[in-house]
Amino acid sequence: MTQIIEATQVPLDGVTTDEIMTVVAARELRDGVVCFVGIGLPSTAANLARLTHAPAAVLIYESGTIGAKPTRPPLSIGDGELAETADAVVSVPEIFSYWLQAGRVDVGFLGAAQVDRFGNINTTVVGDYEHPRVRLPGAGGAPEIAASAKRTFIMLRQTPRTFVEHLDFRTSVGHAEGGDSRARLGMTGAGPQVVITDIGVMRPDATGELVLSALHPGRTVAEAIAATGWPLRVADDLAVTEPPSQAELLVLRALTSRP
Amino acid sequence: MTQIIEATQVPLDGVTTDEIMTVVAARELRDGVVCFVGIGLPSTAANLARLTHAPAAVLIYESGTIGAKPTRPPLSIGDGELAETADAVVSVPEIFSYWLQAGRVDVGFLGAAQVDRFGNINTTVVGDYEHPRVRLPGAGGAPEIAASAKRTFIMLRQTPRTFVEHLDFRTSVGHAEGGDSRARLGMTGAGPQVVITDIGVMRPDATGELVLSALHPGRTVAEAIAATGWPLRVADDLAVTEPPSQAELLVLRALTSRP
Amino acid sequence: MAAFTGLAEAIAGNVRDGDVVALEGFTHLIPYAAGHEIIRQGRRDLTLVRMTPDVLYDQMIGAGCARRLVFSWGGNPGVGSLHRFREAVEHQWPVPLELEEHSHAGMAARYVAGASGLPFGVLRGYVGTDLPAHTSTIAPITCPFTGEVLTAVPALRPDVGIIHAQQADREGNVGLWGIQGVQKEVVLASARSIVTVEEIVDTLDPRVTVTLPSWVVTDIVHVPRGARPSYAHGYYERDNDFYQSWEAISRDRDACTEWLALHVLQAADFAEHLALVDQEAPA
Amino acid sequence: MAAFTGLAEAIAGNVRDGDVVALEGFTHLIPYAAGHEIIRQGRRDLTLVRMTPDVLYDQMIGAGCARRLVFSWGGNPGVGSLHRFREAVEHQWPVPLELEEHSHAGMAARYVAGASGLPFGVLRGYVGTDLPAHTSTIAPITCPFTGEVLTAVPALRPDVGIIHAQQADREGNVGLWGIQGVQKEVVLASARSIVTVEEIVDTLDPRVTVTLPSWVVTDIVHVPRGARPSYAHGYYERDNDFYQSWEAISRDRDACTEWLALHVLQAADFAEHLALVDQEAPA
Repeated sequence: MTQIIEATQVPLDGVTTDEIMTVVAARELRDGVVCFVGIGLPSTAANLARLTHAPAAVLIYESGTIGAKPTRPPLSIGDGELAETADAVVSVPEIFSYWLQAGRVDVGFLGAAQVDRFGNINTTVVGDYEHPRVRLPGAGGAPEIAASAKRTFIMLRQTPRTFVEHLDFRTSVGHAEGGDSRARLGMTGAGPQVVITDIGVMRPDATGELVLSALHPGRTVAEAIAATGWPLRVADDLAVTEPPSQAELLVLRALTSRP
Repeated sequence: MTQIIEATQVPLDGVTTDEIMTVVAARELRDGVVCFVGIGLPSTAANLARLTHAPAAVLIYESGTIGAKPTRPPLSIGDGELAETADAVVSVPEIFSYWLQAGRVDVGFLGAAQVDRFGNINTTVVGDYEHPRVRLPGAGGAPEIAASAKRTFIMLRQTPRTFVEHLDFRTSVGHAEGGDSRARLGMTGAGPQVVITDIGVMRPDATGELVLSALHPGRTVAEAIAATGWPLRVADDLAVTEPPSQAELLVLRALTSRP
Repeated sequence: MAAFTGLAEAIAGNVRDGDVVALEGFTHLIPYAAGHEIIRQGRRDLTLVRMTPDVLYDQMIGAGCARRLVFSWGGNPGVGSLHRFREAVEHQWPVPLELEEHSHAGMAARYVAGASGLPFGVLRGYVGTDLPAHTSTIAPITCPFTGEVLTAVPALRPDVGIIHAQQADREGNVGLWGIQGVQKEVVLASARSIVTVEEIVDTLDPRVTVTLPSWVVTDIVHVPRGARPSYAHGYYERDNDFYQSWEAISRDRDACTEWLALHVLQAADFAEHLALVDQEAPA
Repeated sequence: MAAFTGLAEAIAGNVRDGDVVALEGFTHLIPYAAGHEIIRQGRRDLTLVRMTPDVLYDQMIGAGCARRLVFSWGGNPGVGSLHRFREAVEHQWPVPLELEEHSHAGMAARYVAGASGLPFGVLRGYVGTDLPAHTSTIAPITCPFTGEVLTAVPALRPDVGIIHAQQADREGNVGLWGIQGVQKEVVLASARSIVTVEEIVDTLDPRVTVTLPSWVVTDIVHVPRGARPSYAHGYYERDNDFYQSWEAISRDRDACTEWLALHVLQAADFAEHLALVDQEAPA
């Protein structure tokens, strides 16, 4: 289903932060992209892209469904509709070996509890590993998505507790310690290309450090800096995110409101 | 299909050497055995067993068919009927990893161009490897069947050119150099338990050396010794093979005569 | 050949205190009935293995069955935390829970190695992360041809592998379809196995994509809806409402204990459990 | 996305002199039409890769396409020797043929490693045999957990992987069923791929057990009976008579050359080849 998206301005009143993050993420996906999708906002964003400007996007879920075309965002990674609408259903070992590890995934989406300035990610613990303050779900597919997808996108809300100077645990590697440190780890993928937050968008500079490159409408540089645990650098050509168009919001809301 | 086999004596006139080898091999298979079957006489023997005393025998072909129940001996390892009658069809990598290598096969059948006194096998070349007199088909599945099947059975015609003092090439390991040399190679299976020829049957002694343990009706120890390239030892309790029963021959001939 | 038996007998016969037990299911075909029976039989000191411990393992951990967890992602998918898992790790309640933590790709490679009779599997993984510092079952391995350094993980070989599947035929061949997860691998990697099935049929459905021959399965048990609140493709859908309701039930230690007492321990079997949850479900 | 094209274009566009080319098929779905087109286009110095080189590779070797063979079993299944293969090895005719010789388990592990983006695969194999002394692509590898020594083999990564399959849909998704062999692995391990299919359909058959999404295939070509004398499960059976007749055709160097000239080189395409062999077949 291809739709022409008109860049109609809609008032941002009533647009949720989830919605703007999802729309911005969807726009980053080109048509035909092969996307390894996590559950939640990434799955919604990838499906929004598929239903608007990227009808040929291929969605791969770690449950083994290749080319899934769900009509509503699945609650879990393994919902039955994913298998029913997929071009192929393979085993979980195969999805990680023949598909992700082999470098067939263009974009891997990652969420995070903490991210550092080089886009390294923690989804394991807050506090000490042996005596954690908060035990998080753990690695899941993230370390190998981070290593083997050609590019990764990160989505999370921006606060000083999530954008930290030092991770409590490095679950997945972004640009490592910057420079050529990621390449020296032997990773086949290029690492994080964009971090999408509720405040704006960050992209790595040549050293791999995340730099604020766009603000969502109504947000300020001061907010972004205050919500970042390291001295955040701001791009010279800082942009303002194009607000969600009416078409984007219509499709997104139709997608998320399905029973 | 279970059949009661009566040990009816039939005249050996008209019984071919292929038939006696096949019948003797079939008798070695117990009901319920999981058998990794090569094409030719082993496949015929396994199917004869399945159609007589071993209805629950599970036949695995290296083409990936598990529990195949062909109505006629397939010409090739990958005939369509194998897939049609199988309990499961899996990929070739899976048949070798999840099934053979994991130790799930009770009996592996091996053919050979040359066999030595310890049941080591050559199916690669006659003569020098770089300048062979006869280039044979090569290893196929044999080295890993020989290593990982719990037991192996070998079937081949006995001549001084096939039962040799020294193999021109060791393609698959039997009892290696005898004694505990096979175990020291780390092999999980127990190696050759029986060698069935057109003259008789050999079984390994405690050191792994093949000893003539039975003669087919009408064959002599002198013939067996003359057809063996090493000084063949003969069991004290040398037996004579029970001739094929009428029931065995009937089923075998029905099996091999199917169009 | 697989034996057809009852669930209580299958669990009693295969699962012992201290065993390494893997109840697998990647969202789909999770063997809830078997897990509840393990709780009901009061098994203790289990090492629970699973890629995606979710609500079933939260229940088993909350019930005190587990001493150790081997896993790659522990959460209530799309809902949030596993509170019983967190309380066991953060506050050692009801008993301390040791963790052996991997990634999905690593766990999958471990099951494949186990099913393949290999001592280890190889992957591009873990490099540059903090996981190897905390998990002893991760080691570097060098390609003998290219010199490249990759990662090795040891085979998983549970004492017991437990899955749910849609069907078994009368010979005990098991068939499943839809999302396959590591259902085949866990059965083939384990010393013993239990498969609960929705239905016993004369002939497996043509939709079956994974067949486990009878002779690789230890026990088969007919347990209709045995995966609920997970789902069985072609039979019933995932009970997403229950997964969401678990958030509230499991937040409070006592509320969860009470829920387990009423819905699992005091239910004679899984059918009685289902009757109870059906009765409580929103209309 | 896969491109739909003609066979001559697909071969000309993907297969160059000196390439590493794997035409796979484990008895089933052997891409004869594609192999004949390679002969017809006069490709030279190819490294041919295949687990089970049979009559098709005998034809290609006899036609002088190959400089090197990477394989595990070379024979005419159930019939006997491959005489062109033997003559190339024993008498360097029409050109010398280098061999890189493995076992089936090793070749399968090599394809799996190639499809998985790993530099090597691991197996229990080759130990105690003479293969490692003659094949440089076999090396010991030690389990970092148990100290056990196993065998490593390098990944296969052909320049071109070629298979036949039953169907492609109009988007170019390829579906096959029956004996799967390493059909999926060879396509995923290769830099480029060609799939010839029996039929182009609106919707893949429900019997399909292996699907290759359009975006992992380079070129798709509609070639009915493109696997003959091999077979396509559900379409036509193996022509066992032809396999048996190849024994006589191939024994003699000149007879074989003449057969190739008449049946392959002088046939405009595979349809013309089929018309010729149909006409010659015993009634």
